[in-house]
Amino acid sequence: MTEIVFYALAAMALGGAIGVVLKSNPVASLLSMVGTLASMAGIFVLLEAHFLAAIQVMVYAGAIMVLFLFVIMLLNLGHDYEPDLRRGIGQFLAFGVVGTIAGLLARQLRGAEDNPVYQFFPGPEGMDRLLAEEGIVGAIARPLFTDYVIAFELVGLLLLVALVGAVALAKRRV
Amino acid sequence: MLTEALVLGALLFVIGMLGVLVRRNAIIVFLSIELQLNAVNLSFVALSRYLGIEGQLFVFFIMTVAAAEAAVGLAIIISIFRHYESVNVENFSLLRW
Amino acid sequence: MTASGFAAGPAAQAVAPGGGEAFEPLLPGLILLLPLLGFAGNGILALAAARGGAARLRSGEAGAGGEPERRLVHALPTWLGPGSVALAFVLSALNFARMAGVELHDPVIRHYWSWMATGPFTAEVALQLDQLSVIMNLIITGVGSLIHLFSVGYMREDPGYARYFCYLNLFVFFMLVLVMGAGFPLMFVGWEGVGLCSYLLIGFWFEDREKADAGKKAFIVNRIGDFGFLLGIFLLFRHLGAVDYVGVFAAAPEAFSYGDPVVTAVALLLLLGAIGKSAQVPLYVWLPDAMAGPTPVSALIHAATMVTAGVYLIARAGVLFALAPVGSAAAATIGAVTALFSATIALKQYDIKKVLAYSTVSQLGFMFMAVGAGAYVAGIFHLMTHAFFKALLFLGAGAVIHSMHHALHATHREWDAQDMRNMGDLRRYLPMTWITMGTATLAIAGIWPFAGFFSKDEIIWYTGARAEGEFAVLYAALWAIALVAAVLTAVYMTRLMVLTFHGNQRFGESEARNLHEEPVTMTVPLAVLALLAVFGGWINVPPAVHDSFFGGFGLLPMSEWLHYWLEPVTAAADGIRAAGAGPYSESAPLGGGEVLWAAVATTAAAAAILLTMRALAGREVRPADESSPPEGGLARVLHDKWYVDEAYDRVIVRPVVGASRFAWRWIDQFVIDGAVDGIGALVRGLGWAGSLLQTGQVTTYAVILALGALTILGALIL
Amino acid sequence: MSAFLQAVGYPSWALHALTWLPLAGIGGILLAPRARAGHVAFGWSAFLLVLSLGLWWSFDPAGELFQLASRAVWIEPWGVDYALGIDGIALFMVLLSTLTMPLAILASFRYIRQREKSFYSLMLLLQTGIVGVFVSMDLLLFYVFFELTLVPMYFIIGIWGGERRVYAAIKFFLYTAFGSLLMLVGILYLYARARSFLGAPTFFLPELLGTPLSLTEQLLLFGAFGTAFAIKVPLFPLHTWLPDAHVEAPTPGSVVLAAVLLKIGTYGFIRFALPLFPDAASHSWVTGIMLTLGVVGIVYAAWVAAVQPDAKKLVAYTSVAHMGFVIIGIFALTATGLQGGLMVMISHGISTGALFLLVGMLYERRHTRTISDFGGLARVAPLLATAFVITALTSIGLPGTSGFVGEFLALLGTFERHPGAGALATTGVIFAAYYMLPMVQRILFNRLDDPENRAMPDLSRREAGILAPLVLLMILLGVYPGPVLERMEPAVEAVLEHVDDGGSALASPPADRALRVEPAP
Repeated sequence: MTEIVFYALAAMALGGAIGVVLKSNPVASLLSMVGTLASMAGIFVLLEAHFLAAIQVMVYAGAIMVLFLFVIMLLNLGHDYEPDLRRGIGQFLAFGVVGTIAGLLARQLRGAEDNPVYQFFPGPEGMDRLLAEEGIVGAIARPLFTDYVIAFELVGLLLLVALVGAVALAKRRV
Repeated sequence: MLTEALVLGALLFVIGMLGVLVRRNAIIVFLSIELQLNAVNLSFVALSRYLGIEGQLFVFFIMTVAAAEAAVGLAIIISIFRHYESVNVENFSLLRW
Repeated sequence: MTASGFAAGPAAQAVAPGGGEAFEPLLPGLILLLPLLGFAGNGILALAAARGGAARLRSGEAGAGGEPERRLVHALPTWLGPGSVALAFVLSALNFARMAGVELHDPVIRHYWSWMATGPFTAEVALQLDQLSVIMNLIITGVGSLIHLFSVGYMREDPGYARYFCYLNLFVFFMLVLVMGAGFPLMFVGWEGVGLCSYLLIGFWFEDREKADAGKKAFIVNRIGDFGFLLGIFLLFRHLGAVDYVGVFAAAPEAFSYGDPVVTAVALLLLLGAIGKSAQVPLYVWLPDAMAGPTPVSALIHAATMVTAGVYLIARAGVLFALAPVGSAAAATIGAVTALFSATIALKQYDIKKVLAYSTVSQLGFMFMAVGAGAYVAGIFHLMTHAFFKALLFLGAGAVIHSMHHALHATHREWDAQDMRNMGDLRRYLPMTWITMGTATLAIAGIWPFAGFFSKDEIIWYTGARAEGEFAVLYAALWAIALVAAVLTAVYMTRLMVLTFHGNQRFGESEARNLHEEPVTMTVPLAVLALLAVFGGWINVPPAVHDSFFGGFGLLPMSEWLHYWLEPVTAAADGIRAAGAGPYSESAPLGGGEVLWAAVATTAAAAAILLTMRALAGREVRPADESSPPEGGLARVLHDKWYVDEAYDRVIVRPVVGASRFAWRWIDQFVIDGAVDGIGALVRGLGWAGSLLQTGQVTTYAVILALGALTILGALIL
Repeated sequence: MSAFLQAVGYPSWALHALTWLPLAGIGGILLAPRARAGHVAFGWSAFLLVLSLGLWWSFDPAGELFQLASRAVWIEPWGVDYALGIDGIALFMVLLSTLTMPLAILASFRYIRQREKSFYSLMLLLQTGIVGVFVSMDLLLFYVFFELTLVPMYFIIGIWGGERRVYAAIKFFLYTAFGSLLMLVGILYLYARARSFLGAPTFFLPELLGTPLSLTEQLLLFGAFGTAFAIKVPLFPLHTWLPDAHVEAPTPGSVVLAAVLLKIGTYGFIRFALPLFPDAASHSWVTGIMLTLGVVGIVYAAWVAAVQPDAKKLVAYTSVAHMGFVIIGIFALTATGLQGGLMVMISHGISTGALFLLVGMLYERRHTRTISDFGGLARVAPLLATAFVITALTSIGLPGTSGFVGEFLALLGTFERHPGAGALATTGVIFAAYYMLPMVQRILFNRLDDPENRAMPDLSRREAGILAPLVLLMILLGVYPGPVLERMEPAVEAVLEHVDDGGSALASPPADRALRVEPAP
């Protein structure tokens, strides 16, 4: 059952991703992207990462994509239907490189579960136990606010800086 | 399911990379980068099943950075658009000296 | 020279054998110090005067002006310059008297301080007092004082009066260092020092480009000789480990066998130095040009003292030259060639100083012949007599030039005051000069009983006496050359006298009215030198000559004094020479004894004088601007000095300058800098090639990034 | 005197003070008003000169090889020490630097008319670098100071220089940096070898001396060090940065460059390249190459100098010739030659420094350095002419001046072991006259026909004050060089002893008997 759901979601994600790349209308691309993100949220659920799945939907598919949409509309690019795919040798090169990388990755990833390195880590059982003990949110929140609190604060600062930066950059010169 | 998830992540990543390489619309290029980030997120989450909760934490951080990046990047695109009336990356060649 | 520096080393206490009283030098350092003080004093005055002159020049006052200052700047040097040298002469004379009073075999050495001491090498600042250096001292300070005195009159009007005495005193100082220094390095100090003074004094009127050029030429040509001198010192040190006279002369006979190639090399190198300083073929070219300096300078430096330093060097290093028969023969050959060669040039010169200059070169050639033949005493003897009569000739010429210059200046005639074609019949106006110069002419021509007769005769005799054993043919040929050169001497000197003082008067009456005999400061030195030119030769007369007609059959107060006096210095060299080359022969190459050949030489010279007077007597000479150089043939070649200067210019000067330009333009700027800049250009080119990848298109960068990722992945995975 | 110095503890702080106090002067310059910056800099450097004179008395010619030494840990894990000390060689290099600096600063009052504060600050920074180079006993410390001298000089040429200053500055920088990077590689290699040999990391020179190295290693390392130093010297054919740098640099820059910076190269040979790689240094190839280059440099540079139209460039080329004498003196590997080389270094510092000052003074008066623009100056500027002639004569090595002592000993020492090279080098004596006298004649003598030259003022009091000590030193060192030679001798002997028994030095690590240092107090 899980497998079927996973493959369905994976197919949706891949389809969305291909749409992102191939749709000539930016809005269509963007909507494909939303689809991909949503499918991935589903896969996150399958991978027992419920919190991230929720965040994925809310922050990514919700906030960030809406931001993109706003920009596309702001710049009035929605009617730009002319295909802007790169042609010629660049495209050929791009497909070649990308294909090769994909092939290499796929070859490398065969039988990842059997890697003996996992015996040193908690593993799915350990993770299940952790989630049971701490709760879905708690499992993430505890290390976030203890071990990684400085990184957390810095990321907050980064967001603030990005906010200010975005305003400064996008503001019309008065 | 780890292998499948990782393969999916890899595929999404290369598709994103393809987008970066073949699209001219700066916003789509940007979107493709977001796709690549998500592909990496997927790998992290998949591996965190085996390697511990830190993988998910990392995804959390990546998301925040992605959000910040999206904000700043889109702002840049807006100001470039104001200057060039275009978001076609082939028109931007200021990096050439 | 600090008080502690005066502490005499152990070698200083030379005790005469047999418990006789020791020679105690009297303040030898002061002999040097006096001219040095004169130099310093005059130098300060000269700078003050020059600054005053410069200030006037800047403010545009072309005139002399500033009389009071001028007088002060004049009065002090007048006393300071000649005074310091005269005092040095007095001290030298006192030392001479002291030395004459005792029997002294080993040189007395006064150590002052260690000059250079590194590792095995030491060069001391030490003065050596022996018979040779004392007699040289007397000549230098004696003739020097007279010439200083003469200069007071000669240079009185010159704005650079104090500067002149400053240089002249410095010259005397360095000349004394040259002869009194106790080792080759110190001699080299004096050697180059006098070269410097010569340079400064030749170019004394430095605003005249030709004069400045002449000074430069003298310095550079001298430096070629100095190069040899330096290498000689190096070679000595390399093989003997010593460079002071005592050490070298003690070690040389042990270290070197007779004719050893090393000692031959040393002798030849030192000879090169001597050739440069004493203006011998092929480095004589600077001396005629050096006549650009004030005439008293020519008298002191370029006739009496500095140019004889080469002879002094060979006499001083007699031990080394005696050990190296090839070196000696080379010295004699060069001397003979020079003597004849420059005598021929002197035959056709019209500049009175040029004639004297070539004559000096020729006489120096005689001295080289003497020391080359191993007759060191004869060389020094001729050095001394030559100092007397040649200084006299130059000073006389100076008086003539000075008078002519004033006369021509007064009448505003643009004539050369030194060209003999513009003179004639001057004896009516300058009788004192005429008489004294005539004396000197007889002396240099070798007419009995003047000084030159004895000294030149001795040289010819000893050269001929070497015509047995080693290099017999060579010495015989040199002997013949010497005889010819001696006759030529008489010819060109007579020509000079006739053109200058006799014959038709070429200048006009208005000049004649402005011609007068020189002041007493100039005539007194002439008179004193004339006396010396007459009797100076009587101090070294070989017994055979002494007892013949030429010595008044033993009645005249003549002696072989100089020979005995210098014997302690030359004994070692004489011994080596005698042991290696055998004793002097008893007869000349064509047979006959010393007296016979003395008679032949003086008769030939007298005949040459008479014939030359006869030949020139009836000839009408035109002034310089109305005459042209000889049409061609030998006369033209002699007039143009065998084209040696031109040849040197073609063969040496221009190639060196051309090579320098080539080195700069091509090697330095093109090859080396080209390579350096080329590397720079190469790097820049590579950068340009790299910049082609930089399209400015983000996508391109992304592709490159992807390729990079692919490479790394591939490397990791495969 | 030495008792007094002892009482104030001079030996323990002198070298540190001389190295670092120049930096304190920078503070003073920055605080002073712009117009006074030069005076502050001069006062400070003059004070440092007075301070450095104490070295003369506190250095005991008969004492230890390295004196006033101290050693402290700087970077512990890498074994880098802050180790200072001077021997008889470094002593004079330090004194030469501290003497040159105030004179150079004094000579810049009229020349430097913009950004004075930066200029004088850079000069003092340069002084720190130079003194540091000469007193360092730690290889890495030396390297740091070596590079430190580069930066201020680069800016001095590049900012206050003539028309082609940028080209000259970059050329100077790249040439030197190329060499010093090679040297850095050499240092690190040597360090690695010493570390594995001693079992502890160290850059301390006396400890590195015993490192066993194969002949090939020594030759390669000598090549690395030697290239760096040869560029600095500069040795033919690596000399072409020098004329450009000199011509473009402002007068004080040229003076410091000629008087001191070039000495770093030859000092480096003596201090590091020779003792560290004795077998390479005494290898017949190396001595052959170095002697050849030295001799070629002497003759070649003299020839090139003779045809220069620009007085400053002429003087620059004479530097190459003079440094050729130093090189042959060093690589003759005789005590006489080495001491002669050192004397040439000192004498060249004084005389060439003075020549650059004089050319600078001429430039300030006429705004040209072309020789043919001058003529007859001896009449309007007798003091200048006198100083010029004495300096020129020192430069061509007239006996009685310091130039002669150096050249004579260097040539003698060379001739002792290599007569051929010595004889060829001696021709430099002739060619020196060939380049110097025409210049003297064309500037000072000949007719004074240019009205601008006619109006030229003689030396001012300041200028006379700059030149007087130099001229006095030229004569003094020429007549009585004994005290200098005597202080150098032990150091020179130690270097040579070390080179001579390069083989046995391998067997007696790490403390070498020749180059031994008191432990840090």
